[in-house]
Amino acid sequence: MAEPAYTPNEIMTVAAARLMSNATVCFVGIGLPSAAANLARLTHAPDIVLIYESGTIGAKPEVLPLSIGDGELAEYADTVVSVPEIFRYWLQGGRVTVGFLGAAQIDRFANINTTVIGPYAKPKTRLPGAGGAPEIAAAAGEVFIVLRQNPRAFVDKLDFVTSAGHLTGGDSRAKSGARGKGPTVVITDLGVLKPDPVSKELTLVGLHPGVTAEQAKAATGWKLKVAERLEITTPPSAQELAVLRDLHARTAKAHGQQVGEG
Amino acid sequence: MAEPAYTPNEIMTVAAARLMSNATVCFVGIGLPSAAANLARLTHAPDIVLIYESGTIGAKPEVLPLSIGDGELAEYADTVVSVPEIFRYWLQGGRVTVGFLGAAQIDRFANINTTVIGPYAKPKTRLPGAGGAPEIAAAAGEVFIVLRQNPRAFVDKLDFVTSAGHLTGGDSRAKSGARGKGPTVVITDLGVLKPDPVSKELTLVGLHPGVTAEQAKAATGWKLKVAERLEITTPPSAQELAVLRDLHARTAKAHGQQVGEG
Amino acid sequence: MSKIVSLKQAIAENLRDGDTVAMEGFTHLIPFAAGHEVIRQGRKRLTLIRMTPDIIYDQMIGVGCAERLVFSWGGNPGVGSLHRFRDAVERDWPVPLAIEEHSHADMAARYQAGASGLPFAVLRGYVGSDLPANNPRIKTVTCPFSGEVLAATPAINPDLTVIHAQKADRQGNVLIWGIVGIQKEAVLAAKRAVVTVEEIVDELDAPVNSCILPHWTVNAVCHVPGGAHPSYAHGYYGRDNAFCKAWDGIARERDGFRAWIDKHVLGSVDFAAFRRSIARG
Amino acid sequence: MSKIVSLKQAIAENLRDGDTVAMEGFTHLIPFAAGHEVIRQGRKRLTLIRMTPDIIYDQMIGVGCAERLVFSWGGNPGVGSLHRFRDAVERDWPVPLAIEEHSHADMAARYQAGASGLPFAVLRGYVGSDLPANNPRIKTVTCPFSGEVLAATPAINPDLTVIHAQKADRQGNVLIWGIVGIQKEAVLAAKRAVVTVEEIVDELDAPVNSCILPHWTVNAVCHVPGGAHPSYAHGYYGRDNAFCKAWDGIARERDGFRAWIDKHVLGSVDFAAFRRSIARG
Repeated sequence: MAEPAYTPNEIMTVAAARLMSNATVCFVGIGLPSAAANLARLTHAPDIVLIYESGTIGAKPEVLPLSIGDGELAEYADTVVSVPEIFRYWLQGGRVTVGFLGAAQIDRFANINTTVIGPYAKPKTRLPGAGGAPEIAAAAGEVFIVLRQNPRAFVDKLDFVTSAGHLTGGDSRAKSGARGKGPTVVITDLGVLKPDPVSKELTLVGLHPGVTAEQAKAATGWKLKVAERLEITTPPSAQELAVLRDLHARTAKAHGQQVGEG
Repeated sequence: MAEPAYTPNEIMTVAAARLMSNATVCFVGIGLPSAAANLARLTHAPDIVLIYESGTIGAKPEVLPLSIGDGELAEYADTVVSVPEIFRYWLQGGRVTVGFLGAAQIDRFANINTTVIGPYAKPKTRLPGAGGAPEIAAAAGEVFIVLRQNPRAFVDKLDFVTSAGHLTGGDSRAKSGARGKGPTVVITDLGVLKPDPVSKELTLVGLHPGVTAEQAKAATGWKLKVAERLEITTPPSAQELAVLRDLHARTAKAHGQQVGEG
Repeated sequence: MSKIVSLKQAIAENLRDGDTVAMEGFTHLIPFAAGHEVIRQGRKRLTLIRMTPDIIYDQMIGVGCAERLVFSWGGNPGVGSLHRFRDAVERDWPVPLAIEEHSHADMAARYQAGASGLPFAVLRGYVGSDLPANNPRIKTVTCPFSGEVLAATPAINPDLTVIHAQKADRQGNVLIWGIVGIQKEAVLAAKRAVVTVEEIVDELDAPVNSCILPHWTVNAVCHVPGGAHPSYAHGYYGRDNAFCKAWDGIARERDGFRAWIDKHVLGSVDFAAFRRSIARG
Repeated sequence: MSKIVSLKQAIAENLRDGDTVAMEGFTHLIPFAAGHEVIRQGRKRLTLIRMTPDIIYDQMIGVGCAERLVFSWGGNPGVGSLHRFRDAVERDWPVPLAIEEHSHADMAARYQAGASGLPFAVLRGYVGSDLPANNPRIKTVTCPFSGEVLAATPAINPDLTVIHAQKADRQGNVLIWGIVGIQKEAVLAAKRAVVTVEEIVDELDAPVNSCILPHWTVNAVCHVPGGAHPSYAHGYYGRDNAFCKAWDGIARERDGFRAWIDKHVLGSVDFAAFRRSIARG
């Protein structure tokens, strides 16, 4: 059977989904993380527990939510709790095994900026802000990050650290009081990065089929370290692609109309 | 019409009930306070809001609860919240206008002991303990206390201060950080005591019909101050007595059997 | 002395220039109708509080109601930036907007502290983040038992909280279900509270452990069907995603925004008239 | 690998001598069956935690399971004293019982802190009370904003929490309703959790904002109909007030108590057998 064709976004989503297991309790960010987490749920990890910061625990949306508080999330959830409870008992309480985040900017230690481009007091671009990310990054058992790789996103120095990755590297995170392991993997449209075990600097460890290490380096705003052996991502299976495209098609159809009705 | 006969307990309960209004939000202790608060609800204050520490808000029990967490309380409540919520949002949050307490022992400044008789480390009698009382006494807009008057209960010196009344009198409570006014009235089976506006020492201000100030003094373990004019409690009306006796009869009947079934 | 009054009266009686106001809703049940009424009544110098300021705050900021925004995530969910918010922050238009920025976990804890009668909230927060260095209202506190240092932030106690809910009964008891967000805490933390509802019923028929706000915790209840549009009301109507997407274009330029506000919000006597106005286009 | 196991297995696998255990229930849904299983398995040196220790803790204390009790109100509700508890505190029988005493508001806050991953709780508590002077685990903390001094107490994180609930589904998701007390917090604060339930169903049919404990928060679910007797289970059965009153007589003297435990608890293989045993008298 011929390999199915797929887009960079699709392989990024599929690769991220594969990180999830049936035992994962995932605190899901909106957008790419939500697509990947739901793809996992609809393929190999039907028992994954998806938590959204709007208070939905065990969410099983039929279509991808446009926002973190879509009615779709509440409708089929195991339970819906208040926003303070979701952050206190479930995230800070240490019940989340994976925090799944996107980012506007990321640095070599996987610190994240979602606050401002330019100086804080007089920003060039005002981004949405922290949301749940600083505490997800600190409290989840580990953090997966998914974002497209390009020099505007992968920067040498963040304008603002919204959420901690490995801070200044080495043991700086361990000493910081953050409880979780922090970012253990970054999935992009080009490949896979993981923090070096000692320095904690993000290192290219994998590439999607057809992508070169040079392309990944060129898409990175710092001098990207590359592992000696690079794993090549197994291409999306026909089933993975079919489920993902179905999900996106259902979502587009639903969001063309009103969503959230109970 | 001849005055109906009544017991000391009955006039105590009726006198306490009359302190409640339709605008009262009452945090209700079990026993005598609960009987008085429900009598108020069943007579002149149908809109009174009764809160029990088990988390029932707007409880409307058909029979008196035997415990603070009877199913009867949940069955007809406006809503039932968790125990931490009832103490945090509703009591500490300042939503309670009247805290209605009983006591094992009380002193001249209306401080309450429900912890031990004798030394704390080796008590002569171990009482049930604090329960909700210390924070009810501190946070409610004002506190009403109802208990039978005798020298074992009205003592010169408490073995243990569980819950603050007016502490050492004068402005000591105002300086303590307690937010509510503290005890504003103590209703007993003999009469009514109120704190002196300045010294805060409990002063006999009223007697139930047929009771003398000498009797009240003899029932008090300190030299009881007596107001110049003593108000005589209006005897229970036929309606008050009928409703109270009905309530007690229904309660006895229900508690002879199982209660709480939903 | 019914609590059930018109939205116009509720806002007029409960909100003054310079007040601190929280109009909460976590994607679900956002009090759009009430926000429009604030715009119509021309309130100024407000401090707006909300975890997730979105289109309605963009509108209030764009007309110059606000001098300060306290928040943790600002955007048009699933669509993009809030152009009026960014214009105010980046270019002081129409008036400068000071911002006080927290995280969601912090804002939620602050409302809880406010509802709990506590002066501050404690959380494991902001580890490694630049936010505390840019916000003097994020401090630390040391655990007297373990010695751990934790984040501490002040309670939120708005002058007024406004929320939208599904149902109230004739006494003014309010029932919310689905994604209940931070609404209960925001109401209980506030000095005054106004609730708009989809319907007013004889009996709430609420499950025993529902999210209920008893009538004595709110100052006014207003019957405003559809009052959360373009957000949604679980059990009543879905979100109007088309409007949310269209907002991006409406709000992008100052002139277009003003014209839209003048025509549809200020040109309408109430939210029902506004809904008819935007339906006409 | 079902979570649904026998109570005997659940206690054997999750409770060891010397553990800290919370068996919670606020008058409603008290885990009596589980308490009996602890007695049958002969656990010793336990630290028992509960806001409202009542008959089941009186039994566990009376047989010598406990060396320490952490609590805020101890009594037989509506009846009177706990004689075995008093005998242990006042006369060290059968073993000395150390006590650590708080208020309800404090205990609730401590469980919340435990469930929230915080090392301590803050409350406006104990103003003017002698309790802090007699409990080194009640300290103070100063608000870094207002300067107010508030009570601070350490989080509760039991080794094991045991509760009784109405329903679980076959996956082990648990639903509680009515007076939900402190049970959710006690479970979420614990290292391990065991839940006994009235029934196991295919579908919980829970309202959207119910009190649910997902299966991945509990270690074992045990089907024990009537397992809260003589307390009650809202929607299933009422409290057995006759038993609660009779307990006062059973527990008053040491010999009578021991004979009752030997005959009915130790002489029964499980709670169903115990229920038959006391029915026979």
